[in-house]
Amino acid sequence: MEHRYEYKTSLWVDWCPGCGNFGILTAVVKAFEELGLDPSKTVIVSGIGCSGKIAHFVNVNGVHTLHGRAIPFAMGIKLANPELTVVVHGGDGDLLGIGAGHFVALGRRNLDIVVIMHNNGVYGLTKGQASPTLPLGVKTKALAKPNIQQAVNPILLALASGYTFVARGYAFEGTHLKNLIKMAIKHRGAAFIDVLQPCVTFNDVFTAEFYRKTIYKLDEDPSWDPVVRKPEEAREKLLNAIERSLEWGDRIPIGIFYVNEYVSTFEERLSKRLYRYPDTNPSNAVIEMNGKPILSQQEFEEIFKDYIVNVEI
Amino acid sequence: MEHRYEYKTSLWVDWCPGCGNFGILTAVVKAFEELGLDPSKTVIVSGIGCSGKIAHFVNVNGVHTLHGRAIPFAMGIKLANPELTVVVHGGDGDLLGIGAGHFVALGRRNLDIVVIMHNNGVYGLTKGQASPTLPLGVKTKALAKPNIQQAVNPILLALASGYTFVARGYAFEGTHLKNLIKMAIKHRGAAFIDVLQPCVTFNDVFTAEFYRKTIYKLDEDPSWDPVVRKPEEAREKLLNAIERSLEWGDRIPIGIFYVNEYVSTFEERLSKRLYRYPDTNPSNAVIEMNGKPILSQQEFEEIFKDYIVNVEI
Amino acid sequence: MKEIGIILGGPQGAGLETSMAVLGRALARKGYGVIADREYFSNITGRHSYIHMLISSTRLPRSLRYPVEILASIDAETIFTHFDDVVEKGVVIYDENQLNKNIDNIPSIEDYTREKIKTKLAKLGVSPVIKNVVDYLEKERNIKPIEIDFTYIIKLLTQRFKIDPRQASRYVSGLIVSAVSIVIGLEEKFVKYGFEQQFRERRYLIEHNIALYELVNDSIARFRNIVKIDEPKIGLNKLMIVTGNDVVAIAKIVAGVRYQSYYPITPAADESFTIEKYEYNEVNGKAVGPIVVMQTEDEIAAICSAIGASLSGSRSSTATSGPGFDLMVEGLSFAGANEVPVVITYYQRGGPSTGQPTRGSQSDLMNAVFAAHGEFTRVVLSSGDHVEAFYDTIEAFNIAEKYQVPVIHLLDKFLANTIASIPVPDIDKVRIDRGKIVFNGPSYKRFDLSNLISPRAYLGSDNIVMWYSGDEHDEYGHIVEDPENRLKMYSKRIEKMKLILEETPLDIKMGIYGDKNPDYVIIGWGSVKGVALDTIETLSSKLRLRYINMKLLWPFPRKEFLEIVKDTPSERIIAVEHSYGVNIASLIAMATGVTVTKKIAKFTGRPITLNEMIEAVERIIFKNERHVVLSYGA
Amino acid sequence: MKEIGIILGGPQGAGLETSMAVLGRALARKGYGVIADREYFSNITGRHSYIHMLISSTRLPRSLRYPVEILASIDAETIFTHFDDVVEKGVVIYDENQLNKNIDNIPSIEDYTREKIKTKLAKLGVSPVIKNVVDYLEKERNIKPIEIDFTYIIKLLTQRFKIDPRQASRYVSGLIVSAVSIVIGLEEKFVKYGFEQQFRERRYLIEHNIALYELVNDSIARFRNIVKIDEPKIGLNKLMIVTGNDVVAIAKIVAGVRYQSYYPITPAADESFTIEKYEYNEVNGKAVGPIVVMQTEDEIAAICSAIGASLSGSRSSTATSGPGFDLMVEGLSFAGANEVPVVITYYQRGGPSTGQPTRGSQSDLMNAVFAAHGEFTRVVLSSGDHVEAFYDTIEAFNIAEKYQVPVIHLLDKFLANTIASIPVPDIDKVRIDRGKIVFNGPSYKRFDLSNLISPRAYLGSDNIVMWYSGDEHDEYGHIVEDPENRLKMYSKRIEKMKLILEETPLDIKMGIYGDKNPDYVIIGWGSVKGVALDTIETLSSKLRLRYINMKLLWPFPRKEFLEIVKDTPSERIIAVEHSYGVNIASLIAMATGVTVTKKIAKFTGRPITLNEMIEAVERIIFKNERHVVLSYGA
Ligand SMILES: Cc1ncc(C[n+]2csc(CCOP(=O)(O)OP(=O)(O)O)c2C)c(N)n1
Ligand SMILES: Cc1ncc(C[n+]2csc(CCOP(=O)(O)OP(=O)(O)O)c2C)c(N)n1
Ligand code: SF4
Ligand code: SF4
Ligand SMILES: [Mg+2]
Ligand SMILES: [Mg+2]
Repeated sequence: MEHRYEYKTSLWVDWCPGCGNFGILTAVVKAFEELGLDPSKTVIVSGIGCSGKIAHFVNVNGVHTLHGRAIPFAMGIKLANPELTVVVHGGDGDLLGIGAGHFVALGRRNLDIVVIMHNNGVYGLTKGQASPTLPLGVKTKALAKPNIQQAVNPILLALASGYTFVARGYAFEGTHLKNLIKMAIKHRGAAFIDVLQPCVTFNDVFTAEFYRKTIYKLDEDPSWDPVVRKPEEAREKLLNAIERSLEWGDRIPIGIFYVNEYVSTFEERLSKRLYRYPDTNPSNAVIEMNGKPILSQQEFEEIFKDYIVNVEI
Repeated sequence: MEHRYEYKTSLWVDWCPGCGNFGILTAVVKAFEELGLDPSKTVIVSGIGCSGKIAHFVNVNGVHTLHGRAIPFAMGIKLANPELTVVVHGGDGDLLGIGAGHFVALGRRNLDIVVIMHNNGVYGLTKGQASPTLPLGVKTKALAKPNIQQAVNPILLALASGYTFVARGYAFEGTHLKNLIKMAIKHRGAAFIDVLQPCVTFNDVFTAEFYRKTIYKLDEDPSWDPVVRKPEEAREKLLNAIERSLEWGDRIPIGIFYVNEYVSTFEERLSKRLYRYPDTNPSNAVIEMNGKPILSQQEFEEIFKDYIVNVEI
Repeated sequence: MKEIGIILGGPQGAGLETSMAVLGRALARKGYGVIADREYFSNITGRHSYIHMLISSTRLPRSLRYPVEILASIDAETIFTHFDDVVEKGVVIYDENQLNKNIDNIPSIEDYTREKIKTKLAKLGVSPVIKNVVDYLEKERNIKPIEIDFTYIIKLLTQRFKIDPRQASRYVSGLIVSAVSIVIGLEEKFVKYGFEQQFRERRYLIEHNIALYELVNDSIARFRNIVKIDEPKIGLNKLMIVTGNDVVAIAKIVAGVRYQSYYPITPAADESFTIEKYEYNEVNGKAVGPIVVMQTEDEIAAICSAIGASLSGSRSSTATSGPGFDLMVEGLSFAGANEVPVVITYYQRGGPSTGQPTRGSQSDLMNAVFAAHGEFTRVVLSSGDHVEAFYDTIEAFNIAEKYQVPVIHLLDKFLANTIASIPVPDIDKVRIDRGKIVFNGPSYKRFDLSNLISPRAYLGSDNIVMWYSGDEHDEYGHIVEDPENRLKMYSKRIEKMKLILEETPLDIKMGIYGDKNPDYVIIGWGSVKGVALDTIETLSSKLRLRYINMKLLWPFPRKEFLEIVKDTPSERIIAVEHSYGVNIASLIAMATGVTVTKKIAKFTGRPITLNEMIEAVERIIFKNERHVVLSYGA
Repeated sequence: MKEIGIILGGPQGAGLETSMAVLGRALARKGYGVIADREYFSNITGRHSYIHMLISSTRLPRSLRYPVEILASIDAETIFTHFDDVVEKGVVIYDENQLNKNIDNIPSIEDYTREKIKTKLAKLGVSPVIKNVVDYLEKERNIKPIEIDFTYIIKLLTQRFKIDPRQASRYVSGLIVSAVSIVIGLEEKFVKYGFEQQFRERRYLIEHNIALYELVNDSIARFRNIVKIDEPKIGLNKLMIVTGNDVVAIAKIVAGVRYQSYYPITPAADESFTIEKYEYNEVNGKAVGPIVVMQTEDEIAAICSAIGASLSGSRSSTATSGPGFDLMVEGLSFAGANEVPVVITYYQRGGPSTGQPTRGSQSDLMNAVFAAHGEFTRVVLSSGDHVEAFYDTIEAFNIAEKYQVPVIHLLDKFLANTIASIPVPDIDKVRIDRGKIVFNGPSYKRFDLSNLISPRAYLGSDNIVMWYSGDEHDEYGHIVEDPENRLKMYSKRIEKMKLILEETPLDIKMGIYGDKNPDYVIIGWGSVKGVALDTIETLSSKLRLRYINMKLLWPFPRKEFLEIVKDTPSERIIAVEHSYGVNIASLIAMATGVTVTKKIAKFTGRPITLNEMIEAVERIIFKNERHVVLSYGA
């Protein structure tokens, strides 16, 4: 019989009552539970922001990193131990503002990690400044003046960057979101989920009420098939996804935009050139024996012979 | 009669003989000349790399900044003095590797500056490592092993980020490139030109010969109209541009992908909320008179009255 | 009483900041001096926050102290957290609906803290339930409990004004203000003034809060004047009530900043918002601005764009705290290499890493002085209080432009978030010095070597073309690797330090207070000033003490420092800092050879209070301790 | 001769690095000691670059000196740049096709340098044309001109082997190697060995270059042995020929690094390429690796991913130089706050900003020691030469893991790019200490406070769950703001420094050389070691000198340092560094109170050579100078 884990820590969750993050937390916990993930083999890597605190609330390994840098931390964790399930949580400011460079770079690598973005349109923890997903001209209550920067489109950016699983969820569509998370975890390659997350304290424009009226599920349309089923379809499916990604306002699609498993993952690429990887990997490779290096003097000289000159006497 | 400037400095240009950068330099100089730009009102802001040195070779103001940071420097320069013509030059590593976050942010702002990317597929000045535009699996001569990261598509990323003028040129199509540069400078808003630039020393895959065979001009097709001529067209033209941006390999399009002048520039947005901007701006606003602040004691107290309490005696 | 200490506590989000502002203005209106520190978690709603305040009838107070006379609590957590901080004969104000609250049923208390409090209560034989704590305070400590039925009063209010019950919570801050005012005997008209100032833009709130005041008054009228504050005799007819963030923002505007970049970060961001509020102003037909206040994508862009704006001729600055400063270091070295005047306002908070984002510290001194590769001139200036911060902010720009160097104005969270009553700044005292600027012709050399300060032209100046490069460059700004040019250019940039040391007046370098023939010299910088001055004053009857408030931290004013301590053996020097290492001592050792061995350190994130500082100094002087670590305060 | 100094010069891209490698191996094969510094511009093709080399028949040389016996030039610029560096009776090798070259027709010379050389030649009455310079050298300086027709020889070669004339230029490096070998009397078989090793993978190049050697020999046979090097008597039968980058890379592999991240930057990147070359190896069926070598998108990702890999249990490191380190500072503070073992190999180059990217410096000491906000333990370790760099690299990982701290291994461009002959490292001397690791059950506390070092588990360890946070945290790693917890956790992290100072053996802290009762003590660190040791040796007949090579720079080994200098008055201590400020003196003052007032500084980006160092020491000791600034070398 399978061992059951407790996927929530006992800490008090200090988000504002009504915050969309609660919905995300529940979905994550549920998804982990249903996948039966081993907490000791699972890592949540989070950035700094209200969203980033989630690492403490889930009872798997948690690495609560620096603002904007969760992706590179996650990359090191995953590359060193490819056996781990690594899930990144970040705010929209975290991932698409200060961390946008890493966000793009992860797409290029198609490393097998999941990125879940808590998209609340604001910098929550610093008290409500406009985040990169807040549209131009919008004035939330925390802003003195309407937003002067355009929004970046997270789905489009993810598609342009090369993510091979791109989806959008909504914090208060629990089951739907939980399913997206499960699929993203099962997906081989870089997965991105843009989660619409009401911030009750600072964002009075993109509220639960707003989303209730505007969101619709992509898979309600039976003809919507975002999955690349043979490599030749990739271009067309990508273009379909891009076209859909432009929808915003009256009707906001949630669900899967694009899935392509025909792109090699970074781990696969590495294993092609790095013998024994990923089975032997940085976290389990033997590097010492009884406090000594694994190489003997003679073996050392053998390996580095190109640097050694035997004096001709 | 118009005053004629000398647009090249007398410095020795220390790029490798045959480098595509020479073509770019010539096109820039020609474009500036034909536009009759006043060198003292023009600024080239460049990053670090072979490409970055261009700031020294053109006889307009040159700010040769930090690796990856030309865009934020340019932003400060332009916002403080919106009268200046500001042109950013950066390498592909500079703009899309370390600087990708700023690249995305500029699109969101649609600030009226031009970004010219010297796209050579390598980190030139550090001796030929793979840059973010080198496709997966390509092994140039400077690489020990085939490239393990996917390429980012600069045109697609620019479109996704919100640039309102997006084009591609080729270093050795001088007149074509010069014309692109002129149009980009005249464009109101953030303009991006991806310039294919052979690196003769490190990139033996994307060579002049390769490009000679593969590039074609978008405007050879009379039906290609990348310009948004009314706001409603924006979506369709964007999707067209995105579709074209996916072309690479046998046939590589150069020319204009997308132009949209219906998006407000950052300067316009600012001027809506900042009275007198851009005519009065950080570089010309009066801040002192005879070594004293412009505010008298009484004026100071008037402006900051919210902080002042008159004691009721 | 001459002075009253108060703690106002409640959950984050309940409006304590508003209470602080209202009360501050109300008290100032009557002519009291006020200072108030705000302590809060890195959290938006629910964690424990509090205001620690001192009101004085005789002066503008400059430090806080424990115990306090009044503990005013919105919630049970406040009582558990602070019951021990109230002086005998003080009062505790609380909501009677909390009486049965057990500490185990308060999830917002951290486990660590809960255990600590439970242990403490257990030792006192008090079970961890509010009513028992209140009982204990009344019986064992002679503290007067003032019980208010918050729920009932607010219900009356919401009914009277037909306020949506979901809005009820926003009145708690006014309730607490009212209660405190009543207890200290502040007349209604002043409280009303406070509300009026605060809610200027939402007039209905003024009306509601005044009604609320009356309801509270009805409820606790019998406690009026129970801890009465004396009539004020400070004698100023105008006061400024500002936080540190505000005073710096205002000073930047006076200084002529026209480009301010920032990426949101506690406790720096509020400065930028205040500047933004005043981004354009007109007075007497005179334009003040426009100021471009730019929220960038990160701190790297913040510093780089600020440098860019400076190159275009703008007075330009950015504001951040530790994590953001770390990201600015490469940009700082560019500014150094290119002799760019730019001001970085650096508010220290608890580190390392994200650390304690909403708590104070002075642990970044060495980072401010030494971070960045390569050698070049930077200036690090610190301010001891709100008044200094005002003038120093302006001086920071003057130094930056006069010497064409980056200036780091090193402040901290204590200053940033502390509200203080200060005299209105004297604008006549302010000078603006933009340094050597030229507008001459075509053969311009930006880095002319004939003088340590090369005349500066702006990008965009007519008929001038110039180059900047982070690479080593010649006089024109073009890359040059020649070793002889390197030697000259590198030296030029560094040797400005001497010039700065020569030309900067003593009062920008340091402030010297207290006895001229001291038994002991206390040395500190920044936020230590107020408490240090109060300490030497308090102890003046038994000890001759002097306080040196170091302001110019880099380049370090070695000569003047040595002059001042020349008659004081180094064992009689005490350094004090909100840090573990008391790093000013290291800087002094390095720059002057003087080894300071007596240290007072505090690094819990909470400010040093007068009571602990006095005790620490006495322990060092009378008990021969060398290193005192303080930790008072929740 | 016992020792010969050589300069090989030519344009960047002409293959001088290859010449250096071939010649180095060839000489080592015969049993000579070699050291060679490579000087080059931040440029890919065309700017002047040169190799400055010393060959010794009696020892493994450790410093360079001017003047040299041989100047071998590929182009005219080399002659103009270095004609003054050749000793009387030395030789100058040049291409006769350059004879008519006028300095004004060499665009690659920087204007500043050109003017300087023209002035110098004018003073000597020599017109700036190669043939006049060569004439001058022959007549006035008794230097033998060795003229070779490069064009002709290479034409013969390309004809013989039907080489595409566009490939001709790649043979210049072999030509120059051949010429030098002939002049110093190195037998053909050794030169052949050098070519064989170098061109192992392109055998045709071996054949061509041997033929080339013969052609050169035909052309200048009459000069064979004209500056003959003595037969070697060093007595080692194996030598390693490595650059600093290589030796560190090799040591990292031996240490067990399994994750190395980097973002390309001079002069650090080559280290990563060497590791990549050995990313997986098998010997005796034993797997060494795999090592993940990761080119990240920037240095922020480099440090953050290295920290991540460390959390997963990998020995993990990154390598960079100043600009990159600046960007790593926030990550460094995270590592400090979370007690993460990670090694940052920091190769200093000329700053500030982009500075002199391909030139050397030691100007980042303070940055390495103090950058980052908040206080925490970091270790800064430096190495004096290639041999030390090998063992210290391994020690850096041991310290990092034993104390769970970030370690900065502070090296520089001089070491990175200098090729040296060293004894083969003794693997038996190497220890690997991974520190306290646990694999125990569910109630694991990553930051257990019961000891300064909390047992470490890796992410992924069975049945263990843990948390990390950049926020202040409790023993489990969860955010906690309680002041008492703060005090304990913050102190714990800092107090490891004491432990490190107690437990680290003296030889990791410092090396002590020379006279036990010295008249003067010279203090330096890193790349100063070789030239300092040669200086004290050279001067030993007239002066009793001691050299202290500081290795553990932070925490500073105060106790041992004071012990060593206790009999030396501070006026008899001389500090030397490749910087303006000689900042080690500041660090010493800060950490020990000892004020070093005598300083030798060089900051042109070129290394301190023996001749200047000797002169500087003499000026200080005999002429009472306090501060000597060196600047020799093009
Ligand atoms: C380098 C750095 N800059 C700034 C901050 C301050 N900061 C903390 S949280 C935050 C933004 C949070 O916004 P977002 O990422 O959208 O997360 P949310 O709180 O909305 O979940 C910022 C800017 C920081 N911690 N580090
Ligand atoms: C912060 C920092 N990291 C690394 C470097 C080293 N560096 C100099 S140029 C360069 C890359 C150049 O590549 P690219 O931007 O494509 O320009 P190119 O030389 O190809 O024109 C790098 C990584 C640097 N100068 N600064
Ligand atoms: S501020 Fe917004 S995002 Fe943060 S916890 Fe509160 S509701 Fe949630
Ligand atoms: S390395 Fe490449 S990009 Fe750089 S100058 Fe040479 S050819 Fe041009
Ligand atoms: Mg957010
Ligand atoms: Mg490039």
